Amino acid sequence: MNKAATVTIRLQREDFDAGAEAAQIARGRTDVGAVVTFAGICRDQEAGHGVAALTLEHYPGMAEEEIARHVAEAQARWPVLGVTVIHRYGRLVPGDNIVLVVTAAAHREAAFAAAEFLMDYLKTRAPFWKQEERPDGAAWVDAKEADDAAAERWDRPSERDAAE
Amino acid sequence: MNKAATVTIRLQREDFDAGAEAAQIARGRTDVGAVVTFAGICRDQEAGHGVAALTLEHYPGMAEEEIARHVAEAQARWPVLGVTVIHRYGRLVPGDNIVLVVTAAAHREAAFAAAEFLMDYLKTRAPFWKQEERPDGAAWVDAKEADDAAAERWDRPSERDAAE
Amino acid sequence: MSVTLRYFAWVRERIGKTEEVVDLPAELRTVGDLVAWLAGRGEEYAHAFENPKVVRAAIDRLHARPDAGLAGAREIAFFPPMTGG
Amino acid sequence: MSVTLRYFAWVRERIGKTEEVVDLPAELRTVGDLVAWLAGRGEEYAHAFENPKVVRAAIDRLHARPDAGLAGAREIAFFPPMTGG
Repeated sequence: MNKAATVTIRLQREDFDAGAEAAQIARGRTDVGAVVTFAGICRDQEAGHGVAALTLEHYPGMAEEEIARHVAEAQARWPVLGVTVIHRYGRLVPGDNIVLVVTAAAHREAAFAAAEFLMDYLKTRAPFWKQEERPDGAAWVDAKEADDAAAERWDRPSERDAAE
Repeated sequence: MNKAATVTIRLQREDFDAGAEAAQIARGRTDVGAVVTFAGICRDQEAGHGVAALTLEHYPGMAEEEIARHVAEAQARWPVLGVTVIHRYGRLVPGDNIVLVVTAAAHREAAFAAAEFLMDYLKTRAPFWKQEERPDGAAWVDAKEADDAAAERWDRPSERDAAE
Repeated sequence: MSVTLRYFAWVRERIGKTEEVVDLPAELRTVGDLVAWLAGRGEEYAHAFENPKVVRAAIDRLHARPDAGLAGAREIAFFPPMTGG
Repeated sequence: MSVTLRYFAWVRERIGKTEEVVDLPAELRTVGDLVAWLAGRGEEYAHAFENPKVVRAAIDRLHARPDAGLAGAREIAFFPPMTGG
């Protein structure tokens, strides 16, 4: 049975069940041949220092809208049959889930490409900021040049027009 | 807690639980920051014809060894902390799981690359053959040139030496 | 023109506010103009915008470059480079 | 030299056997030599190997090209291009 593409976007303080979300995206349909799931998890070490916890701040309203714009962009670029993005905020400790991207498509190429595209953009364009609890105190995480470069390989989405 | 990389390879007739396998790979460790899960699912349409069922034949012994060689190659290329590959054989109907690849790493680049690499090689180098039940009878699936091209982007693994 | 300004992460910490409503002088035409004006409002603002190239902006929840126009804006946000995902 | 030959998918169907043990003539040196010899063993083999470029081989569970040597081989498999995953 073929159905329209399903899109789910959630920002939440609570944990998510990556497996259940991935199972949900293909349930009851037989046109999905590939499901790619990316789960981002809080680590206890980053760039050589310990991390006791992360606090994720976000811009409510803009975060949902920005993710929705990138999901729409992914749908325009690849024939995806379903996309789920869940991003947590608040305080997380090592081992906790941070972010989930699930993409479903007929074939693996589209599912992999859309998932990587969405993760690259979530890292660099979605309005979230991580503060780490380090041994020497709390510190905001610096943006990584590697993440900027990863996002740039997909070209830039349009920004608000320059002043006329 | 950091641990050695965990590798799981299974060929089985039974279904698998993709979510449970993905959860297992990061359980009890806090050095994993990224888990990528690929699930390949039987579709009811391929290249314009209906598919009532797939039967997967494999070469027991060689299939496990070939997958193990590719997992070792993925570990040599990227800093993966865990890899799980499960491939089913036997008769499958649309909606059934076919193949699972789970990769875990500190960062997303390695996890995505290793998962795509393994899928490309499973498609073209692992000794499995699909026979489809089509409206006009059973037919062996032809290898896709697109899959060969996808595998070639990773370069070729060494083959048995030519006759001396 | 009255707009809501919102601050996030270390921009918020340095300014010491999550948001405020301000009347913008008519001569401010771009995001860059607004940043320069804010930086002159006191030590905490000067600190937040000490390196204006680092601070990002959004107008009505869309990313905006320094040369983006302010006309019609209702909510303008300032924040560091994003580190989500 | 006695080796086990294994056949899979439509190669198996055309030959009508999953495996067999054969004594290889000493003059066969490569996989390609073996394919040419097998193709002469009867109609079913000729059919299986009618397009030798399509049929793939493995020697002792390792992919082997047509110019791969047979020396020391214990198990040689023939099969179509793989379609797993």
